[in-house]
Amino acid sequence: MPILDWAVNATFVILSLALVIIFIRLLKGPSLPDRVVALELIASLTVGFIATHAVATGAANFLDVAVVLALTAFLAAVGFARYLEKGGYRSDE
Amino acid sequence: MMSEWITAFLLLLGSLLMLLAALGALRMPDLLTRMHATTKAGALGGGTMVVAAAVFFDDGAVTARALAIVVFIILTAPVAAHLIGRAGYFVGIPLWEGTLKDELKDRYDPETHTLASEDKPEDRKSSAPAEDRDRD
Amino acid sequence: MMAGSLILQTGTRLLLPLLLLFSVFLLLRGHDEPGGGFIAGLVAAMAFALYMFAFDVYKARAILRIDPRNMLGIGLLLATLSGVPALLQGRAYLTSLWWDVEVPLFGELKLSTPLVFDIGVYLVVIGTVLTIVLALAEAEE
Amino acid sequence: MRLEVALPVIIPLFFGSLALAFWQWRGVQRAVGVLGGVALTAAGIWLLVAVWNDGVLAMHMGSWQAPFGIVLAADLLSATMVLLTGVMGLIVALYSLVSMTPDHERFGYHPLLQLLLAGVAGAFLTGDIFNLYVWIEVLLVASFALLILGGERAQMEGAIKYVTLNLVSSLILLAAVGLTYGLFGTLNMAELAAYMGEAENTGLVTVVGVLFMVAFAIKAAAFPLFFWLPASYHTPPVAISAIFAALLTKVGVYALIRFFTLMFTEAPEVTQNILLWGSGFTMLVGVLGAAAQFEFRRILAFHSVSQIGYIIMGLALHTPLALAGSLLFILHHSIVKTNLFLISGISYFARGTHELKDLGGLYRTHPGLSVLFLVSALSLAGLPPLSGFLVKLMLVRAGLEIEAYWIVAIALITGLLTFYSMVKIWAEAFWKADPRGEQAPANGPAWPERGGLWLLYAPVAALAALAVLMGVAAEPFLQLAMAAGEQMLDVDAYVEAILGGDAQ
Amino acid sequence: MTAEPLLAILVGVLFATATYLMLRRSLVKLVIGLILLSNAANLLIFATSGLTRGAPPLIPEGMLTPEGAVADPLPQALILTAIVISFGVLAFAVVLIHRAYEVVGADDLDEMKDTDT
Amino acid sequence: MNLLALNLLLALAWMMLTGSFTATSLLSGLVFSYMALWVAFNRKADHSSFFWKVPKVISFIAFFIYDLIKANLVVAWDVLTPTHLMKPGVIAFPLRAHTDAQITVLANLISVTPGTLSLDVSTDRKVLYIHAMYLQDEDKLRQELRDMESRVMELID
Amino acid sequence: MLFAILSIFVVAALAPVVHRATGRHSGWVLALLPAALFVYFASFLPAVAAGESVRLAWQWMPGLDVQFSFLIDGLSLMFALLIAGIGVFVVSYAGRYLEAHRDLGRFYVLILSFMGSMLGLVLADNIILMFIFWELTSITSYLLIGYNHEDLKARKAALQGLIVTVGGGLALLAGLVLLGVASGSWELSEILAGEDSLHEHALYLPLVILILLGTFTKSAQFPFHFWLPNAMAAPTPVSAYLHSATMVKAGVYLMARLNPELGGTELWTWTLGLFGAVTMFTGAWMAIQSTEIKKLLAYSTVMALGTLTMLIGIGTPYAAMAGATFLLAHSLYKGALFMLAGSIDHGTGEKEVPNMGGLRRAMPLTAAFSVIAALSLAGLPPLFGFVGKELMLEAALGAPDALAVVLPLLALASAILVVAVAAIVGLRPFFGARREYKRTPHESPGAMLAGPAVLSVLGLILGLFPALAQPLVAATAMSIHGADTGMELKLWHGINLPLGMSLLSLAAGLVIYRFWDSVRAGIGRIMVPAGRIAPERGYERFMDGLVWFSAFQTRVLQNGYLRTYVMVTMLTTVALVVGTFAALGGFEISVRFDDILIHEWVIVALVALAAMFVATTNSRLAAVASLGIVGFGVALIYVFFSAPDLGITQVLVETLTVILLVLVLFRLPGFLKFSNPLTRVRDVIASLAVGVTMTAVLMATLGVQYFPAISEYHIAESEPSAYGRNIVNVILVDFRALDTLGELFVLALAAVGVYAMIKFRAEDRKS
Ligand code: NA
Ligand code: NA
Repeated sequence: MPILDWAVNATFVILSLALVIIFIRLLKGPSLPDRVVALELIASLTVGFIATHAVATGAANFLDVAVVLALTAFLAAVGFARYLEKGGYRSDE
Repeated sequence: MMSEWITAFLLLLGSLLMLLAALGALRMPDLLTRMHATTKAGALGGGTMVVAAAVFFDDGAVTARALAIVVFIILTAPVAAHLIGRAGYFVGIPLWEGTLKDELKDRYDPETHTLASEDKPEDRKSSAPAEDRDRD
Repeated sequence: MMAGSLILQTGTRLLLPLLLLFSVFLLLRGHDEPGGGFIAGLVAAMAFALYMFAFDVYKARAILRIDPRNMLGIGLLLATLSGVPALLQGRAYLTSLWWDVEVPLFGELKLSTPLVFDIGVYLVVIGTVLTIVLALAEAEE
Repeated sequence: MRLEVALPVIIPLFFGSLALAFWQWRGVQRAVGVLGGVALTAAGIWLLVAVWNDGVLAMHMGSWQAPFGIVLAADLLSATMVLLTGVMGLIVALYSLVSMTPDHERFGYHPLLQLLLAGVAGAFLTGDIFNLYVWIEVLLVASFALLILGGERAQMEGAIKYVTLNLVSSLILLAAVGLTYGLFGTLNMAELAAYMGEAENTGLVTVVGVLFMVAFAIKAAAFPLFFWLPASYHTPPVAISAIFAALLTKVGVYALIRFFTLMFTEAPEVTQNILLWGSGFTMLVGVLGAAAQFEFRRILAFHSVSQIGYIIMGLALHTPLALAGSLLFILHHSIVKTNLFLISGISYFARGTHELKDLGGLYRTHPGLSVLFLVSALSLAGLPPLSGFLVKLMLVRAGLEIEAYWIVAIALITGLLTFYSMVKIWAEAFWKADPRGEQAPANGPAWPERGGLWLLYAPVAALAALAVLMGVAAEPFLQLAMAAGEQMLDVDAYVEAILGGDAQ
Repeated sequence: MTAEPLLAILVGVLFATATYLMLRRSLVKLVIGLILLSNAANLLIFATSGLTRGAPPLIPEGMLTPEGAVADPLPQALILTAIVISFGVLAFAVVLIHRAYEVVGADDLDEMKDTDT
Repeated sequence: MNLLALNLLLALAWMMLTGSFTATSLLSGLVFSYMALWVAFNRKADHSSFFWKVPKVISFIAFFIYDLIKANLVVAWDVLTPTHLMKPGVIAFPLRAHTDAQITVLANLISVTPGTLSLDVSTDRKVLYIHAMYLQDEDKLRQELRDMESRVMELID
Repeated sequence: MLFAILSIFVVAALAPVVHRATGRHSGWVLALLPAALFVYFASFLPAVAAGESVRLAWQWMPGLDVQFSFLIDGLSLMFALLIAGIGVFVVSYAGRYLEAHRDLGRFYVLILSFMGSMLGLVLADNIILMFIFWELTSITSYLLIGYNHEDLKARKAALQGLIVTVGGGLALLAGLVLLGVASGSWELSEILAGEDSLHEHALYLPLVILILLGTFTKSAQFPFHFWLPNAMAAPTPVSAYLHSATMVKAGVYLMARLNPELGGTELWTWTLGLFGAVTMFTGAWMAIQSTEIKKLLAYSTVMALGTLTMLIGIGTPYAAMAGATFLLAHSLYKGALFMLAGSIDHGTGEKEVPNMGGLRRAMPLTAAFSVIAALSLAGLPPLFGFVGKELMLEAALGAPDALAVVLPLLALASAILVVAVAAIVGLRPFFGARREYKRTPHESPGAMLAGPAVLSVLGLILGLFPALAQPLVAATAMSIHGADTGMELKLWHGINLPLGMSLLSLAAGLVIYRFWDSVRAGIGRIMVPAGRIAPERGYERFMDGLVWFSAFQTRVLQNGYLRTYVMVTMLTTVALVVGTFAALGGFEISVRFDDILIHEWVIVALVALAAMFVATTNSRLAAVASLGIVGFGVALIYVFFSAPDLGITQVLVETLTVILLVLVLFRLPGFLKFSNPLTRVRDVIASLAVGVTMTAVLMATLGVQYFPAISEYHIAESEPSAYGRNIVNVILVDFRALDTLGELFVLALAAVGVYAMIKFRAEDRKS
């Protein structure tokens, strides 16, 4: 199935690119919320990677990881938000 | 054969949406505008790619899992966006200078964590500037 | 707490039961598919943690009903004792025993000491995470 | 299926869980503390007798034949260590009934103690290198929790160093386990022992062995990896220091003995040399560290380091007599050092301080305690006819028999300096006049009432009696140790007992 | 051999960064270093026992053994145990530095060297 | 809403107890639990509405996904074009919706639809604060939000 | 025999009770024990006199060749009788002398245990058993010297004695074990009877040196003589006596005991001869500089010990006989003099000889016995001391080659000084003008005079009828020499060189006595510089140095900086790994980078970058956030390589960890740049070393697998015999359930610990 192989590889490349880009945002910040937003997106990207990998390898079980990932990413966001509400530093440069 | 084409399409679409979100997060001027990008594109992209997997495997269990993921993303993405957005706003992360208006300004009382529905005249004077808002 | 974010609270009311069910699901199928007591326990614990974030520690303790520290002990007892029946049969500790139970409507269920063990794991993980998280949150109040 | 092999692990696990499940009930906690100690001691005796009669015993967990499952195995070394664990647990549990505050009990002192014992017993019994890592973690985290129980500043500071360095050691251990599996495809000690010789690349295998050595040397507080011990041992309540002194470093030493008599024996010119040098420095550095101290428990802590040197020396000399000496030295040190800590606790109750300069007059006011201290201290210093002399004699003779002169010289010098420290404590805390003046009250506010007093003294007296017994009625100990030493060097018998038997 | 060498390098990087963090004066950096270190150890086990792509050690429903070769399940089980254990220990460590900071009043290890001698 | 959740839960429970996790078992689970709920609740007037609204729910989801896609195209446009056309701002949107469920669904809906992001609800639940990307025509925007609100309100009560 | 020795320790344990029961008569009551022992030992006299030796043995630790075996021959019997006999008077004397002392009960315990140890030492046949008693004498003497333990001087002296004797004891232990290893036997009787001598054995030199270290320290031989007089300073005369005349003779005993086996070599003769002679002179020389009566006696004891060592070294039959005689004579007069010194102290409260005088009327008996004992000390006929002294000078003259010149000269010099000392202690206090005293002088009670009376008079009787002492002395000499000396004790040897030397010493000694005060002053002027370099200074230097060095070492090593500890730990690991590879070789790497997919590169690179960012950022939360990246990245790696369960667990745990960090960190301040650039460079290098090492080791193991993995069994049996299709989970809950069980307890313990940390706070308890 050449088309699928091609698509999968292309997807991997695009996702990798996206990952690099958002990683830059994570490094740049400047504020914690900006970094959390980046982290959130990275979680989604990871979901994407997993889905693609599942297709690439034909092993569906990997999707379970994606399920959990979606959940935990959300919780992390809530945690960070709470941290900010609790009067943590909005920017700790 | 057909399903492969669909899978391929969805995968590429999803990943492009992700890329879009990433670019948005990188290029947008302030927190809230960045979140516009990530919340929407990120959620849809992730969902799309999971659906792609579901189509590819065409198996009940996988479909169930894919569905679970999509539902979960749709349920949580906006909530998370709301939490981070308001938190960021309330700790005084500056808005882009291009911002036209801010009707929420000075209606939040960090001491009591209450948010008023309209301006009370004395709020103007009493409320502290953003810098002093966050303690320790 | 989260200044009672209405949106989060409403979302949580829906998410909590979903996540709990999901965790039980992970627990029960763990022997055959990815999952198992530890993963399931973490998911459940996170569900309660989410509830705590959305509301507050006291509400979280309220829906928990049982103190996580007791849950901890009970889970440990369960796991430790799951190996004892084998001893009573004169076989090595932790040797697994299986019973096929016919449940009306739903067909046969595979009951086994490994399952009991895994449930022990489940409880211990919930107990651990919640003991820590709730204690920390209380310390902040 | 030999039940007695698994009981020493199951019993404390059970009691520990029980205490946690009922943590609100103080009565349950205290009962668990004592009953757990009694049960474990009984199990230890049963196991030792069984091993003495029937040789190496094994229980294949889950009935999975070794090497596919985890096997618990007991030879004389393990069985002896397990019995030691039980006795020490019981002694300290009794002592704690009076010395621990209700707060400590409310926050889990008793279950923590039980689970510490479980981890130690598990580490002594397991025949699987990864399972060893697990048990070491169990006892480690238990010790973490015990170390901070009370929340004093010193405890926190000590704990940070203790936790960090022990965590590093655990991770090195974990890495070494992984590499071993990568090379040999197995985790079973017996099978590894059988495989070792057949690996072509001795260098690589020995490197992995050296990683194990570092990991265990940290646990054992050997030079130059001992820093965590003097930084933390003196900070928690004394009963906790006592059980630490009795068991913690012993696990590291036990593991060293196990690994370098059973498995990594292919390049002795490297491994045993490292051990020999390490033991020498450990003895000296530890004892010199003690000479610089003027706080009762810190002196004891530094001596724990130097005494570990002796035990490793026995391993490095690697003759049956030397190994027997190491084993007896472990028993001796646990008994005596624990007792000294317990005594420091009593003197603390009496005077409210551990500083030698503020102590004094105990010989006048507490003659009984003085005698008990003298017995333990002199035994630690290796004075005949106490336990310390027996083990010193064994190691010295073993060393001279194979012409390892300089290590023997170091051992003897260390003995002299140990004498010096012990005498320092005696002269300052016991002989010197009480700096608070003649008419100062003999006992501080913490001093327990009549009823509780015997719970402080009975354990101390029992241990002192043990120290004397080991020296005076030495022959049975000697025979046990010699048999254990021979057994340690008979690898084939061990392998046969583990891999030969059937899983039931 | 697939990506083991690559992981070997990553393991080295993680060990190095972890060590560097543990050589700082900050408590927080110390504990972060420990977290990295445990990740490094787990990856080391993962790499040393060989990597396999796309063949998780699962047995399809209705079969007795997986079809074809699967990834070695034992190291996975070991790592899983190790992850959980490290989690417990690190949770303790995190709270420990928190309390230490409270009693000492500084995120500075140099304020914490009184207990040694 | 709670009933919908309950329905979902029962379906999942069904799947688990039967031990099969195929689409069919999910579907059957949904159907069975829907029937069960109908049996259980149809005498209670206040809940009966739920049952004739289910079709609406489906159409609603469709509309929602359509919105989501539209939103992304807009964002894409803005992200990819060099100069920022946007005129962002925070507006206070007076709420007519009153139940928790209504407000929550509305807020989330707003967050995933083009150019708008819910920030928070005032403590007295009178106002929803929204960050909008395109305030060129604020009245038009407010009108769209109103429509959405009424959609939600007739779906959930 | 065993019973005899054990009985002492038993009685010692009971002494306080007895004391409380019998009150002021306790001295006499307890003295019955040594008396009984004396009789018991005396019963061996006939056999021993007949040249036999009795050996009795009981099993103890066959595993280490240690047993309760005792050997009774002339030497051991001589000592046993002295210890028991003098013990009788010591105990009864103490009962009265220390009547007022609050701890008389404890004193009995010590003094009796001490006697017991001493007896065991001299009677033991097994060398380890002998050493055991040897050590016991050290510790009991430590407790005796420090008897007035609240006085700092006493504690210091006690410590000094202990360090020196125990230090020597450890050398002795090594020496004895070598002796056992070399001779192949652990029984003195067998070693002495052994056919082949050890002289040629490779271990001869080391074991002789080690054993002599033990005996010299114990017997206060130069340069270890300093501790003994200090030991005199603190305690009572009785214990002082025990030390000077009994305990320290343990060293002499052992040298005499081993002389037949080890003696007869150049090494032995010269070492013992010279050191003995020097000690002899030093003792005498120090004696006349002292003014406190106990010190005078103590130094004269050092002199005696030197004499004995010298005689053993000389090794001729004559010397053996002289040694035996001198040993007996010295014990008699020195015992008397010490107790009399105590009696003067008791009667006047005065210890300084210069302040004494004219006591003969107030203390007639004390005076009489003092004179007799002093004459014996001075070696005047017709006292037994004279017999000993004559033999000693004779033996010195008969020393082999060069020593025959050196030794007599030193002997003569010492003899002169000893005469002066004898006069100072025996005449000075009682004659001349009467002085003023703290107490009005009065005679001591019978209990305190019985001992001196018997001992000094015995010295006179044996002097008049040496034949009485012949059997015991001859037997002793026989043990020392290893064969019968065939000599007769005589009071009168006729006019010969020794007699001349005696007369010369008498005359010169009296002159020195006459001008004692000015002599002292004169010597004082010379000795001031000499004093500084005395061995005692050496001891103090050593102890100070020890304390300083240990403090320094500890400051350096245990410096309190965790990062130092981490650094040392990590670098030790690196060093050992590298060293092992260097020593054994086997470092081969064969890796290929061709089969790696692009996204694998990207993920790994990002994880590495994130880790580096974590390590270098100064934003604490940025660090935590990118720690999350590391976590997700690692999870992805697990997923890419077929470990879904790991992926899930990693994700969950990582998130939880991040949440925990967030929960606890928000009170902590942001990072500060603490370290300066230089330190950071150093740390980077160290970290790189660690990283490279781990990578290298890992790469070396890649592709190396010596044996098939046991997991093949797990894969095959998971479903068939464990009924699970998720093999990893089956391993966790079945194949290796014990691991998981332990893991659970780790979690639970962590939770309990955290809970305690948060809720159980010291500050709360205090408030
Ligand atoms: Na290996
Ligand atoms: Na120790």
